Amino acid sequence: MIDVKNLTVRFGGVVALNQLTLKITDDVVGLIGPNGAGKTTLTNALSGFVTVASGSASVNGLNLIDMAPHQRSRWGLARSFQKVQIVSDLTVEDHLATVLDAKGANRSLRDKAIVRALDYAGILSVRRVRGVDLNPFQRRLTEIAKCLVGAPRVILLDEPGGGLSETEMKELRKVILGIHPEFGAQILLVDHDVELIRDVCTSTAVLDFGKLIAYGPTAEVLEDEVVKAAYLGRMGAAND
Amino acid sequence: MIQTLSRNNLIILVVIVAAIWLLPLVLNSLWIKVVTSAVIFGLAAAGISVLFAQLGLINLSQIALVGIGGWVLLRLNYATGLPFTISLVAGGIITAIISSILALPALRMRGLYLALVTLMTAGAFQIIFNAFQFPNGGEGFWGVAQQSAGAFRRPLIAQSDVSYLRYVLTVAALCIAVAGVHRLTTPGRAWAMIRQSEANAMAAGIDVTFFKMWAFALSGFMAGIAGGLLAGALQQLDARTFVASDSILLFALAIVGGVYHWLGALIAGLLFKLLPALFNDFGVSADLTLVIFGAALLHAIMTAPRGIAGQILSGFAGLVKHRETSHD
Amino acid sequence: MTETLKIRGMSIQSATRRVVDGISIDVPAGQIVALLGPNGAGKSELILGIAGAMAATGTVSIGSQTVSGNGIQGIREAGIAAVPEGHQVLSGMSVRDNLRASGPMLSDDDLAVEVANALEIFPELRKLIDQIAGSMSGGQQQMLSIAQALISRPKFLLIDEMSLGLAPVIIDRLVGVIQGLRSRGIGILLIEQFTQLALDVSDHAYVMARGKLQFSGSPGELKHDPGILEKAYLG
Amino acid sequence: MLNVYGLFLVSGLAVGSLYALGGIGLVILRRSTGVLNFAYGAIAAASAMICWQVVQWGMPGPIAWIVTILTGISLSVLYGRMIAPSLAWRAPTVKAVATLGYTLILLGLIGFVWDDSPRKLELPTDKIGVWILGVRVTVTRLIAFASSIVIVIGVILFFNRTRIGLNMRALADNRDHAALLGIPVIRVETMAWTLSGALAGYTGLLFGDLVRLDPTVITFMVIPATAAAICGRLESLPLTLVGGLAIGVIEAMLALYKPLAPLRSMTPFIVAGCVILWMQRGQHLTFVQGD
Amino acid sequence: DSHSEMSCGMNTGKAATGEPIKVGGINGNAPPGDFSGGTDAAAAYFACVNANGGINGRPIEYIVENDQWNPELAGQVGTKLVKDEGVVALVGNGSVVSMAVNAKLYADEGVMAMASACAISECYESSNIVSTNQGPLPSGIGALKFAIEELGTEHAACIGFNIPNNGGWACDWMNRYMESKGKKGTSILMDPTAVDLNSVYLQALAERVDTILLMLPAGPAIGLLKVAEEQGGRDLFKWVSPTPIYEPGVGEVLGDYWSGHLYVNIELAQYDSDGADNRNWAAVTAKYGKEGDRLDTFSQSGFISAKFFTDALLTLDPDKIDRATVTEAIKGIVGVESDLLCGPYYVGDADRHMPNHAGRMVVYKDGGFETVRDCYDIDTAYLDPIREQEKALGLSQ
Ligand SMILES: Nc1ncnc2c1ncn2[C@@H]1O[C@H](COP(=O)(O)OP(=O)(O)OP(=O)(O)O)[C@@H](O)[C@H]1O
Ligand SMILES: Nc1ncnc2c1ncn2[C@@H]1O[C@H](COP(=O)(O)OP(=O)(O)OP(=O)(O)O)[C@@H](O)[C@H]1O
Ligand SMILES: [Mg+2]
Ligand SMILES: [Mg+2]
Repeated sequence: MIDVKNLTVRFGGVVALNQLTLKITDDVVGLIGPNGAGKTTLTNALSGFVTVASGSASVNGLNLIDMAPHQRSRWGLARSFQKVQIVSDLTVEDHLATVLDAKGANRSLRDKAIVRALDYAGILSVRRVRGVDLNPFQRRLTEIAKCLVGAPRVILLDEPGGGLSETEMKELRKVILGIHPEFGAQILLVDHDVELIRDVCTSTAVLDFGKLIAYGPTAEVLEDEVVKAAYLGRMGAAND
Repeated sequence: MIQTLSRNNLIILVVIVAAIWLLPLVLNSLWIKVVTSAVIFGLAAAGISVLFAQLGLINLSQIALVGIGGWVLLRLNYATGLPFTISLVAGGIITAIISSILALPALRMRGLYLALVTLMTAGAFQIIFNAFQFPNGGEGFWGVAQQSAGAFRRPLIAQSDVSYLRYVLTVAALCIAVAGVHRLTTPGRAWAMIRQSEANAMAAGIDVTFFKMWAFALSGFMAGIAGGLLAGALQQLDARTFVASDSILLFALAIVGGVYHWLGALIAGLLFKLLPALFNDFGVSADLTLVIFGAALLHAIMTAPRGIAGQILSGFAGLVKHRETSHD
Repeated sequence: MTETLKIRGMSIQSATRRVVDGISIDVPAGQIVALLGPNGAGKSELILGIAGAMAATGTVSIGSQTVSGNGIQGIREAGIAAVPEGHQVLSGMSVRDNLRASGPMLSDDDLAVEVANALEIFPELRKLIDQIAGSMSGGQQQMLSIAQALISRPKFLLIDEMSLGLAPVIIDRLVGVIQGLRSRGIGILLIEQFTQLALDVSDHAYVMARGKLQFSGSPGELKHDPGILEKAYLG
Repeated sequence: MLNVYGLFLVSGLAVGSLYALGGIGLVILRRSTGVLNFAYGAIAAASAMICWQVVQWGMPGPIAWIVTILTGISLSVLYGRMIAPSLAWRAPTVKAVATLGYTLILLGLIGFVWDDSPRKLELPTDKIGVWILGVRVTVTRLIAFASSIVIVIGVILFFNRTRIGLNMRALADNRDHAALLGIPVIRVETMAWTLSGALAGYTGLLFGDLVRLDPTVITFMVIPATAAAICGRLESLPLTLVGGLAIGVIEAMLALYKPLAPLRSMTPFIVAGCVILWMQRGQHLTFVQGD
Repeated sequence: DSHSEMSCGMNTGKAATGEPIKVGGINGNAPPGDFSGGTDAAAAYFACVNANGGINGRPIEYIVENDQWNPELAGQVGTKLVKDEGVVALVGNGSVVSMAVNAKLYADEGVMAMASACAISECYESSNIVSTNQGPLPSGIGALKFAIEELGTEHAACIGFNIPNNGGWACDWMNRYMESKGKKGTSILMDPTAVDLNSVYLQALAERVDTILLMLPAGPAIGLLKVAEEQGGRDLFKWVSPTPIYEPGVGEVLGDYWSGHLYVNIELAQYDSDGADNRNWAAVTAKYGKEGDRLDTFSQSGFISAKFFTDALLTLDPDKIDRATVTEAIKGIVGVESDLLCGPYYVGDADRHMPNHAGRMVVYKDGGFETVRDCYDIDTAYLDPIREQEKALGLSQ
């Protein structure tokens, strides 16, 4: 359970998150909102990449705000980035190994964990391929697989669907849908692809100007007039 | 691919071991001294490579760290009766600690800024060395007296220049091997991740501060050992050996040699010390050496990012492959 | 303006392979042309190649005038503007400077008019006018990147991944904008992640895979028979 | 006693304006092309030596000064046109390191052409002096001081008010993207290197006159000048100016405090170190490469 | 006619063709100073000797190395000459660093160095090195002696390089000398790589001294004078200097401002003095020197070292010239004289050597130098052991 209370983040004069209070209990939760609403800022605040001005955030009862980013990760908070982060000269399996290194995972179980995550993400065949030689979709999946090793408790995904074609999107959907049953982690998913959100998230939160403007079961939220006006526009309606 | 590479490594290792025994036999006194220096600075260059190749960090203060290692060794030599090798390791460790402390302000920095911080460090140490000089057996903390240097102890097994060269080759090979092991294990992976993006590394649970300091410590350790070895080779040190511009030069040569393989560091050391000595011996002006270094650096940066070592190794790999296919 | 942007036999070689392999396409003035294809098809490379930002063989011409070979700047001056993939902006400069730097070929007065127009299209940017572009959110950067291309009064606009990172309501607005450009006689080459959207607005569609052109035809054809697309993707 | 402080203040400002001048040259090129040019000092040194040579050949002063500036421009543009473009896509650090190569080449060539005999460069303004707070200050020093301020103001106006300045900043920020926006890369870059080269020539002339006509010294003045540039975060010209002046004054004042006097020349590095520490306070982490 | 005045070794006029005798020389020529005058002149003299019958028919093969002020390089070239080339002696050495680095090597290998441009303590406090020049210590003290007696100096600042056993050593003894005279001395040691001489000048101002002693190589010394000129500092201090600034070209660089205000202690006779040895030096370097050779005090010094060396070799059986015999012959030099020197030159078998400690004082005037005091000796405790030796060798009363 992710519990955010009165969270405020400022960048100079910009208030990116404004006294945000949000309790996330479902297994797969969507986070949407107009550009600049503060979605990335919220994931950054949870994972420790921005300085929080005030408020608190806890996951499964553990107060996160005072922990260093790497400690949060070791505890089990995994995340992906809006802009894919793949190291050119590390192989796919090395990417996963770093996570296990940091968690001090048992050596004998390491290979098994890596194979399991790669197999699940469907990229086992490229396990020894270096970062440079991966195509964009494989990079995406590597990043997701990286979130899956080492027994994650919470996974934050920031626009994993950005730039993917529709067929790839289908595959990604399957991958995300299976994460909770397979790995048991809670997922917070940020994306602008409303179809993806609709298909995988049981509930969805909507941010605008750093404030929560709607939160509830996904279907209801996507019908909300305020959300339609601020975020979905005609297109969201047309897709109904 | 991996097999050819490791086979190359093996072949080169054999060459090096042979060098340890053969070189001192074929060189005359001058070249023994020169090669000793070259290997020592090659070791220092290997420290630069660790930071640059693994973390993408530019260290323009390596020569200053070499000076610190040398200072500690001289100080211990005059103040205690410790055997050379123990003083040497102590110098390495103290330099490693100082290096990682110096890294502290640099931890939130990368790229150009870090390069500049280290350049400022080099500038500051140049002045400190000049103001306080190197210990020569005097009293007090700085251990400097207006007198000729006191008695210096080399390792018992390496009293002569010839056996000292063997000692240096062995120590350098050991240190470089330690760095090589780092590259292939946990720290190597962590460094690669940090190099790409610190945020990403933290998100993977990597303690960025710790691993950066570790890299600085390792690089500093190699510099410190190099400094101790240099003190042992010359039996005294002079502030003019540790000027900031030489730190810049050594960095440049490390790039020219190639930072992705230890062979590159060795080449850097040879370029730094052997080439000028050769030119000096042929009566070529030292100024032209600089021109050649500069042109080599530009050439390496523009066309051979893996340096001379990279070119040699790929040529070598090509050769091995060629032979394999023609034998089949 | 009835000229057509013609790309003939364009190829781009990467270190290891041909990422764009002999592509010939037309973008007529006053039309939106969709370019579809799976990941890694070479679409982005093709756009950079047309814009002169990447070494490519083949010719680019507008009407009867060949513009390839004039260098990136010559191509831009001929009226071809590109929005590259992935939120490209001048990340260390303010939004205002980003906008002002986007019309080097315009006079001061024209530039002021175009900057005002761009802010009309993206009023979101007006509030952010003094913010450093690199610190904006992904979607905000994408708006800026598109605004930059619009400012230079292009005759042909190449947009890579138009909707990348943008909220649906903005995409809506953009669709209106490019339709407006079309009606003013501007030719648009559109790469778009949402196939449906691309096919809805375009007058012609190309499909690319593994560097080669796999299909050229009306968008309606693709809409009615998604099998064409799938087949093209699989090769 | 006040008199003594005044003396050191004036003298410190005079030296500080030289650090500032060097730092300003570095910052200008960096802001207009994105290159931190370590060869700036070597270009200045070569220009100063050429100036000496031309005077030696019996040419009148003004011709020598023009040749000096032209030397600075040619050496700078030579690098800017021949070498810099092929490194345009590399990381800023790689670009900076490459200029070290150029530094070595220039330094070597200078040493090859001119041996190390004592030399002196003189300007007519050296002979005219005014007394300020008990120090005789030559007009040359006043020129150095005033020109550093004028250059800062002029360049700020140039960068912020003119389209060319805007184009230069855009290029320095992201060359690829700027090119895509239609900015005439070659033309603008050449102008930036020309501007910087002219400044290097000018700085070399002043350094040769005011500090020492020694190529090595002028070449490596780039190190303390970098300290001034750091004070301006390699970005801000006014802060670079202030930094340079502050370093000069502190360094001069330390001469009055005996225990630290021998370590006086560490001032640039200590000040730069402190500025860096202060700048990064509260800063969290660094993101992706090239940011 | 210069030829008639020229005299080299055996003066036979026939080239020597026998087996060459290897002799080494190390100079330091790089920033911050060029100390190659000594080896240049020695090379010219040896060339002249070889053209005049050599050493009883055997030519001298003179091998010169430049240590570039680099201690490592100094060690390397020292080893090369002494071990690899097997030179019988070193002559004309002018280097600040190589003496410190190689003193032990020379002693261990039993080879003598007859230096000509020394500047550090090791050069004067080693068994196997003897230098013809005085170095900063006697020359600086000589300058101060003059300053106290003629210029009324009460408090002098010694500005020197902080190079091991160079600036600190000389300035220390300078201070002791001032104290012994009831005056005050202050050392201002600067980093040899320091860019800005202005702050050094300021330090002297802050110390409120009345006299500045420029214990520096010519280049930096001139730089400092320029700073002083700029700030109108000529009349705030008395300006004295040891030898290095005494250079032929210095007038062009210093200009009129300093005329009559800069006093220099010179260790050897003036360039244009008309003693036989000095004229011989001028003739030999003109004929056998190379273009670009430095013709400074150190050149005179190198010349006279080479001459003394040659004369010592000529006493040996040409078939028995090896390192041991040469070392013995050099140590056997006692009481030879020259118009270039104020006193007798000697080597002897001792732990330290400083045969030359009496100098002359000149003043910079109208672009040249004028003698203001001829040969005078100095009194400093540093010379106590030296005077003992001289007494033992019967050279002084
Ligand atoms: N470092 C920063 N400095 C200044 N402003 C910032 C910074 N980072 C973010 N902002 C501002 O904070 C607001 C929230 O940004 P955030 O990245 O969280 O948006 P987002 O919801 O993720 O948007 P998008 O959907 O476009 O990615 C935006 O207005 C952005 O411009
Ligand atoms: N810097 C690079 N180095 C090596 N290969 C690259 C590089 N950039 C792109 N590629 C490869 O070139 C091919 C074409 O890429 P391109 O980006 O044009 O594809 P695309 O059709 O635009 O795909 P996407 O939908 O991901 O944008 C891909 O296989 C890609 O992996
Ligand atoms: Mg975002
Ligand atoms: Mg693409």
